[in-house]
Amino acid sequence: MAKELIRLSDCFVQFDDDIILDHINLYINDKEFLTLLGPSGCGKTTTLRLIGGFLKPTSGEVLFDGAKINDVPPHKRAVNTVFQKYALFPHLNVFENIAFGLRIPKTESDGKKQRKIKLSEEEIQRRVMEMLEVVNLKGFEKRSIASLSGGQQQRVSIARALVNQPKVLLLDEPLGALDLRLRKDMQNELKRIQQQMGITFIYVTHDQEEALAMSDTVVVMDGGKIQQIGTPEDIYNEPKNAFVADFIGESNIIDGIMRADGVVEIFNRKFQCLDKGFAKDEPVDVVIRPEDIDIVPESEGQLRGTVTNVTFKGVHYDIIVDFYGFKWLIQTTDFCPVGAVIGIKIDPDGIHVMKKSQYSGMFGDYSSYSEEYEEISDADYDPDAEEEQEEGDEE
Amino acid sequence: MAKELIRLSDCFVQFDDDIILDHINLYINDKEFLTLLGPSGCGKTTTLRLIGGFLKPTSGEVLFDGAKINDVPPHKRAVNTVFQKYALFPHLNVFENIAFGLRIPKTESDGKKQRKIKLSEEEIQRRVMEMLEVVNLKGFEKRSIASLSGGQQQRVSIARALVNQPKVLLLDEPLGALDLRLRKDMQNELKRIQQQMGITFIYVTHDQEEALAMSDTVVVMDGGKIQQIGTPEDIYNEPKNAFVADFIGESNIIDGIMRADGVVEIFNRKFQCLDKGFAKDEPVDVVIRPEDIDIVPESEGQLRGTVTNVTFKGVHYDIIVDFYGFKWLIQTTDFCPVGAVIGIKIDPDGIHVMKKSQYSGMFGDYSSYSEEYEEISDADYDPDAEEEQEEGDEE
Amino acid sequence: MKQRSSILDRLFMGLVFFFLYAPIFLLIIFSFNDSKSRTVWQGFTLDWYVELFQDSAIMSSIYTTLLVSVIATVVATVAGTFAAIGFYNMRRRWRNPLITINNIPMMSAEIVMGVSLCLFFVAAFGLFGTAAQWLNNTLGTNLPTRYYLGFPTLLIAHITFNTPYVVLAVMPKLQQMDKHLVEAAQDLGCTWRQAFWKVIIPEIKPGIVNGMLIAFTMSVDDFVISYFTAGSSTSTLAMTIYGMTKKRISPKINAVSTLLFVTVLILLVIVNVREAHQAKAKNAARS
Amino acid sequence: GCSGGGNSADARVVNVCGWGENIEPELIDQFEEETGIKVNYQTAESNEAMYALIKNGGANYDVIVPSDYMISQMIEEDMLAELNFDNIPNFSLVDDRFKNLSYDPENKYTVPYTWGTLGIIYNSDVVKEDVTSWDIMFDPAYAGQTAMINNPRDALGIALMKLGYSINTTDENEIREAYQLIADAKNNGVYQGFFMDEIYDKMEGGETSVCTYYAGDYLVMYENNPSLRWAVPENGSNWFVDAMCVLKDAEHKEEAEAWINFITSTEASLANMDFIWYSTPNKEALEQYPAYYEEQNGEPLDPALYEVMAAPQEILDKCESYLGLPEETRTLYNDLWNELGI
Amino acid sequence: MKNRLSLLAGPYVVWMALFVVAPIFLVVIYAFSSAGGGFTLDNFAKMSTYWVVFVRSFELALIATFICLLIGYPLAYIMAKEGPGFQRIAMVLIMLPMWMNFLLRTYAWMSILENTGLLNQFFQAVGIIDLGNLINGWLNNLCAGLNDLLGLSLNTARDTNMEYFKMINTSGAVVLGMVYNYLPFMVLPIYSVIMKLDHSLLEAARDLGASTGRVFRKVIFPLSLPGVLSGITMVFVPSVSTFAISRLLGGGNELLLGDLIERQFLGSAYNAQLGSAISLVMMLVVLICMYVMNRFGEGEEQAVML
Ligand SMILES: Nc1ncnc2c1ncn2[C@@H]1O[C@H](COP(=O)(O)OP(=O)(O)OP(=O)(O)O)[C@@H](O)[C@H]1O
Ligand SMILES: Nc1ncnc2c1ncn2[C@@H]1O[C@H](COP(=O)(O)OP(=O)(O)OP(=O)(O)O)[C@@H](O)[C@H]1O
Ligand SMILES: NCCCCNCCCN
Ligand SMILES: [Mg+2]
Ligand SMILES: [Mg+2]
Repeated sequence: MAKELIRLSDCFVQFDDDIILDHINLYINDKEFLTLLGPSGCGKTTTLRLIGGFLKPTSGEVLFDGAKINDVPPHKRAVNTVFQKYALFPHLNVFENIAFGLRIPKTESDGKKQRKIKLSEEEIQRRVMEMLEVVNLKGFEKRSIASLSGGQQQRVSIARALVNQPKVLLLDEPLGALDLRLRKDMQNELKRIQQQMGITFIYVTHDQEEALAMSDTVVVMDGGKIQQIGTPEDIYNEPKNAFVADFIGESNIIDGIMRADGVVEIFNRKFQCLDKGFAKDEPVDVVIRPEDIDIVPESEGQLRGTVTNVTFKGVHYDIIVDFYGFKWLIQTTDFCPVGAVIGIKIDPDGIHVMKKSQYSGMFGDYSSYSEEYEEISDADYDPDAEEEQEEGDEE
Repeated sequence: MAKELIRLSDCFVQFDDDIILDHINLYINDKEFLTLLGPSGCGKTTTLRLIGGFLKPTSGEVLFDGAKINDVPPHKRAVNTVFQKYALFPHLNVFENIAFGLRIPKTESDGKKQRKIKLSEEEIQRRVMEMLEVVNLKGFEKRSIASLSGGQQQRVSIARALVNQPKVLLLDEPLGALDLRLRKDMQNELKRIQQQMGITFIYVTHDQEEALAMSDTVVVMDGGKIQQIGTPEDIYNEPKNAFVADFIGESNIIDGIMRADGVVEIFNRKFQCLDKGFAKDEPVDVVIRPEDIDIVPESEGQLRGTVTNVTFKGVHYDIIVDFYGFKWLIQTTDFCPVGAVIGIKIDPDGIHVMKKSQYSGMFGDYSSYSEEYEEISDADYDPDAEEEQEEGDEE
Repeated sequence: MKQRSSILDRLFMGLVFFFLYAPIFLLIIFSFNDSKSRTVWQGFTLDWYVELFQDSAIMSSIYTTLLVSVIATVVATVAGTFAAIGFYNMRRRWRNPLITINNIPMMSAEIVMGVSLCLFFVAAFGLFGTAAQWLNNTLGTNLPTRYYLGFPTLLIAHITFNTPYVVLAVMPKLQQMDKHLVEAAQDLGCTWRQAFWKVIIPEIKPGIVNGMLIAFTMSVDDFVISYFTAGSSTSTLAMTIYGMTKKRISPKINAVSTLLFVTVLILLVIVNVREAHQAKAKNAARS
Repeated sequence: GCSGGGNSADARVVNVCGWGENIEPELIDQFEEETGIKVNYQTAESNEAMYALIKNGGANYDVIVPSDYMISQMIEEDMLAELNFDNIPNFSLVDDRFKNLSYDPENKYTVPYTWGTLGIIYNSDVVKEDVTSWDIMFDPAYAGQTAMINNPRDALGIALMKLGYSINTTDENEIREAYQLIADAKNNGVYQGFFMDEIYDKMEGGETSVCTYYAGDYLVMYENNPSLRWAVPENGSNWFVDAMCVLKDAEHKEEAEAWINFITSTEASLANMDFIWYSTPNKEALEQYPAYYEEQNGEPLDPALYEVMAAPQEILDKCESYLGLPEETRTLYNDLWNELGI
Repeated sequence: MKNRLSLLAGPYVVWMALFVVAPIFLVVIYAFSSAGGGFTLDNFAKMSTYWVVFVRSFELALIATFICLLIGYPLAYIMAKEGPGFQRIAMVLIMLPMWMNFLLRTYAWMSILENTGLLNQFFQAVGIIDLGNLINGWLNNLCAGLNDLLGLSLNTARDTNMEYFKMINTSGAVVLGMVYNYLPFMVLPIYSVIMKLDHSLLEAARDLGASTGRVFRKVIFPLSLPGVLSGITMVFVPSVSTFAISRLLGGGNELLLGDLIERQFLGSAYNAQLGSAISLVMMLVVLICMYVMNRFGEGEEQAVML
């Protein structure tokens, strides 16, 4: 796993006047499952196209096994792609779609001679049938593409890429068109195939659950820039900035002040945390995951609030609690009625303190544009007023 | 809420020789948020089309406010639709799309006279701008449809329907094309709009989380038949059959035998449960939710198994545990390494016993076609062999 | 198709366009030739243009050509658009044979079409004549008993061979159209008639415009079918030219072509400039 | 109903079908002015084409101007109307030579329009020899330079004359022999093509050097290319008359007769003759023409040209006119003509 | 609703019945009638005589169609690669020549191709004719030498005194006329199909290792087949049946089917029955050709134009 296979070095892409990729640096190890995650239009597909060879960076280098491949055309790269909208050949049947790459004679330079290698018809037959089995489409080989469902087309598209035994498979939102259930099935399937065949996967998605569930490494992108690179656990548990925190999971992002190492002040209350190394009294973003908040009886809580909304989500309830005009999302398996006054407790490892960034203040609610969001950003938080009110309550 | 608004009475729909809807009976109350939930092709859209008036039932009646409306054309029904793929008019800009319905003169028969009512341009302007605000698209009115992102198109589509102040809004997988984050935002938004405007929503989705989160009533369909109608909690906690149980959440569905009221036998072990009224020794389906299973030290467990797979899912881990050759899915926030031998405990209220149905044996795994699924259905469970093994273990 | 074309590609394209346009430029140049010769340049003159406007035969055939082309194009566009929508909404069982029949005028040679229409008109006129005779005799009416090929038959023929092209241009646009748009319109309160005008027509407009353009071109260009259906007292420009090609073509005809060509060119430039403007405006609005 | 273009009852019209370059256009205007009758003037390519057009029902001509042999065929097929000569007083001006000819022995149907001879036209720049016989039309020496006339009667007629047979023969063998003569020449590449009126341009431009065409037309070409020469072969040629007739079901018979009368007048005949160079059957006009020419053009008419136009009797005596052929011979002509193209 | 909209086709269906089906039916009746009006098969019996004309027409039309494809496909392909500015006018640019009546355009070719025409004038001026004479002379000498040496009988009588190249009144000129006049009908449908190709398919093919040539052969070309097929139809059909082109550029030396038919109806050998029979046979042969071709290309109802 440790061997570096692909490197994007300071890659910069510009169309007309728009900067699409802004000095991307990224390396991908052999046999790694790496996911590019980010909102629509952030440059994920563009990054893939750089690696696939469909696009040359305006500046910067694309390296493969240490060699610069900026100018190597797509058909000479040991990389195959599963396209965002499948891009299956409508004039070929399932078998011929998968066999497409195999039927192309490969030039192999052994020693000084260049030889054209053509696979025998039996070999092609064998490998296609094998792939059909891998993607669970045995018996579909004669079917026309138009007669397949979305999920089946998806699998043909994957088989068509895999059958060439590429070193790297690029997958551009391969599951985007599938329904939830099929998507989950295919996630397991892809993961299994990747491990079984030992191929490097570079996977694009805007679905954070998918990214977390499948990847060895997640690259979070926004606005053409890499926001964070790390393991799923890293990314989820230690988001680098408010954008990552918010994009990766539903988060409560609150303004805080670092009073000392391990002590952050929110709403004038001091909370224990594990973060260190901030300047004293530095204003910070505090990220608290909805599931890290425990609901306790009013009297035992570190903070006290009112339940304003409860939504049943199957596994858990989404509860929105109002603290002094700020709405927090709490996820719990216990039911609380609307209007109940509750206390909350947050363990030190549930509090993530991060430096203020360009994203500060942009997120922090489960809804990025709902009226409630408006409400929150409008509410002018006045600590003194809060304090008065709290004191009043304590009386 | 209690007033009945729409009723489908014994509706039967057949295309050529295919039965698409099989004697559907369903009533929808005023101001209700009702969701049709089911896998692709189960007849959800067809049901909506019956209500919208785009389709007449082969037999059966569609009633609105108690009056039969089988033959009322779509443009005369107080119902508007948000189409599965938006169906926005590409030749009109955002404003004109939303204004489309308002610009159509309505004939109003007051007394004996028929009058054509045309809204004034100011009125149209006012109402469209109002709607644009509701769906958060102020400033987009001059934009062409093609230049909008999926989520924005979605919102235009909703605004276009809502601006006509319909009594009932039909929404056909309105969020299907959106990314997860936007989908969640829009869910809240839609719910808010529904409550704010007091409109009956009939909502189609194949996303069970969405159905549970948003609805007053969920209708689970499969194969043109209604499988269960109920509140989200009912459906989730008391699924009527294995299909519903599996479709509504990831479930472990296991064969069991009812030994007595409140006692079910699984893998030759007796478990406490809350279900009653089955015949003694009746074979039943036992549904256990992955999140209802607690992992305990090996020695304390009711059953003992080996961890074969762990996936990080953000909020929780998906852990697959092998019990005597059967794989169960367990969702927990605690990490267990692969290979660990663990015990499990299930509370009586986590065990759902249900009658065997046509679906028995069809589900019961997180994957409906993966190899692991194959494995499970292939594994020929032999209770005696198990017993021997267990006894051996106990020695 | 975003790959840029190479110089070789451009060269090839240039050559083919030269091939297409060279004869036309030749015609234009020789419309200013101070002699009847088609091959020897003998100085510049505008005489042919002057003579052109004095030649009543040519002027009237231009008039006939434009008249028949415009009417046939309008009728064919309307009929073809309606027909395409009708076909599109038909069951496959009906649609397929009808589309096959629609293709007959294109699949069968012009001359066969001209001939068959000619035979048909003459036969029909025979029937009309007999019927009129009978009516005149029994009812004392004074209906004409002889009918001849002429402008009406020419028009019918043009409509007949134009409409299939419109159908063919409109059909794909219908197939590309989101089927739910009509339902959406109805859902928003449109009767199907309103939905038709407010949604279907604007949606397939590019196809209609294309079909119209082709129809008009075909009408202006047609000679063979007109030749068989116009009769002896009506003459399109093509027929007049054919009459002349059998003797010598007067440079007056070159002058006609030049005027036509320049008109189209100007129209083209205007449309193009306008579209480019619109595209620019659109882009500006987007960013 | 579908009535023909523009012939509503009130407007007086006459539909005339003539030959290409075979009328002085001003005469049309003059007639329209004088009578208020609108003239629709169309042209046909050949007798056969005109016949087909009428047969097809695709034409609604009133006046047509077929040649002798075609007239007899049309009379035989009852396609022509008997004229009311009361409406055509100018018929009296027609030279008696051109009355009661074989195609219309009682002169009930026709008024002659022009007459002339068939002859060889050649370019003296290319053809240095003196042309005196039909042989040149089959001479490989001028391969690729020679054009054959594109209608069966004239083409086979040329071959028959070259072979020394009668142009009115009904002997199948003779006709086949004539056909073979043309076919062989064609296969040997003697002909660059088969042309009717296209030949004007080709001869004038030097594209073609040898062809057979009509006397009046030669003069038109000569006007544009003085290198051209005319020859009526010594062993004889065809002498033709084109005559105006009215179709049986003509809608405007009276207008038609007015037109015929007008055209036959001496003034019209003179003007027409000066324009188309075909000689007129109007005795007075024919005699007056040289003077008229001098008056119009300010120079005397070359008597040689006048002879081409109005061939003197000794030449006409050597010539034969086409007679109507029996049905089966006509069929043979058509079949052979089709075959020639193959 | 669906059925109601289908009624819109009603008027046109009636129109087609009257002016497409009925006339064709009449042709069929004529084809089986004698001049007198009775039923006969004679007209078809004569067909064997005209076999040569059929073969010649189909041959020339095939050649013309093939050349159109050879020129039209690359042209359409290159045009499709051009920028959007060009694409806006591409269609009109191709159609514009058709606004000059096709007789005129053909006539212009006459001026170009004649023995004394512009091309020969040009050749003369540049000395190409002399060069041709020179080469012919060499060839004659060479052949004569070879004949002497090896006892062959090669042609030694090449014209060394040419004053012009013979271009007009040949089959070549007729084919040129067909190509010139019908090329737009080949380009338009191919162009519109290529324009609609999904670009991601081309990327997919390259991604799977296909070189530019292979992408074209395996993806672009097969996918543009519907356009090619309608292009072939739209060039082949009028080529087979043209009569004006063969007359103007071919000199009427070798009849084509169109000439033959025209002769029977409006030409020098009036015989409407025979003309109908020839038309009918021609139409059937063409339809069979097109049907076979469409089967072969699986084009089905894919007739495309724009
Ligand atoms: N050819 C192009 N010309 C101009 N802009 C482009 C081009 N291709 C992409 N872009 C722009 O680049 C940005 C990044 O596009 P990209 O396709 O990489 O996004 P993405 O992350 O894949 O989004 P999605 O999730 O919607 O697929 C977008 O704003 C897009 O509009
Ligand atoms: N016009 C039709 N003719 C024949 N079958 C049809 C027609 N419309 C729908 N069906 C069939 O009816 C069944 C139900 O279709 P419906 O569109 O209601 O499914 P759905 O539940 O909305 O599925 P999805 O989630 O994919 O939208 C499908 O099997 C479909 O193929
Ligand atoms: N310019 C054409 C004149 C036609 C004269 N008709 C001659 C007919 C001879 N058969
Ligand atoms: Mg993308
Ligand atoms: Mg649906």
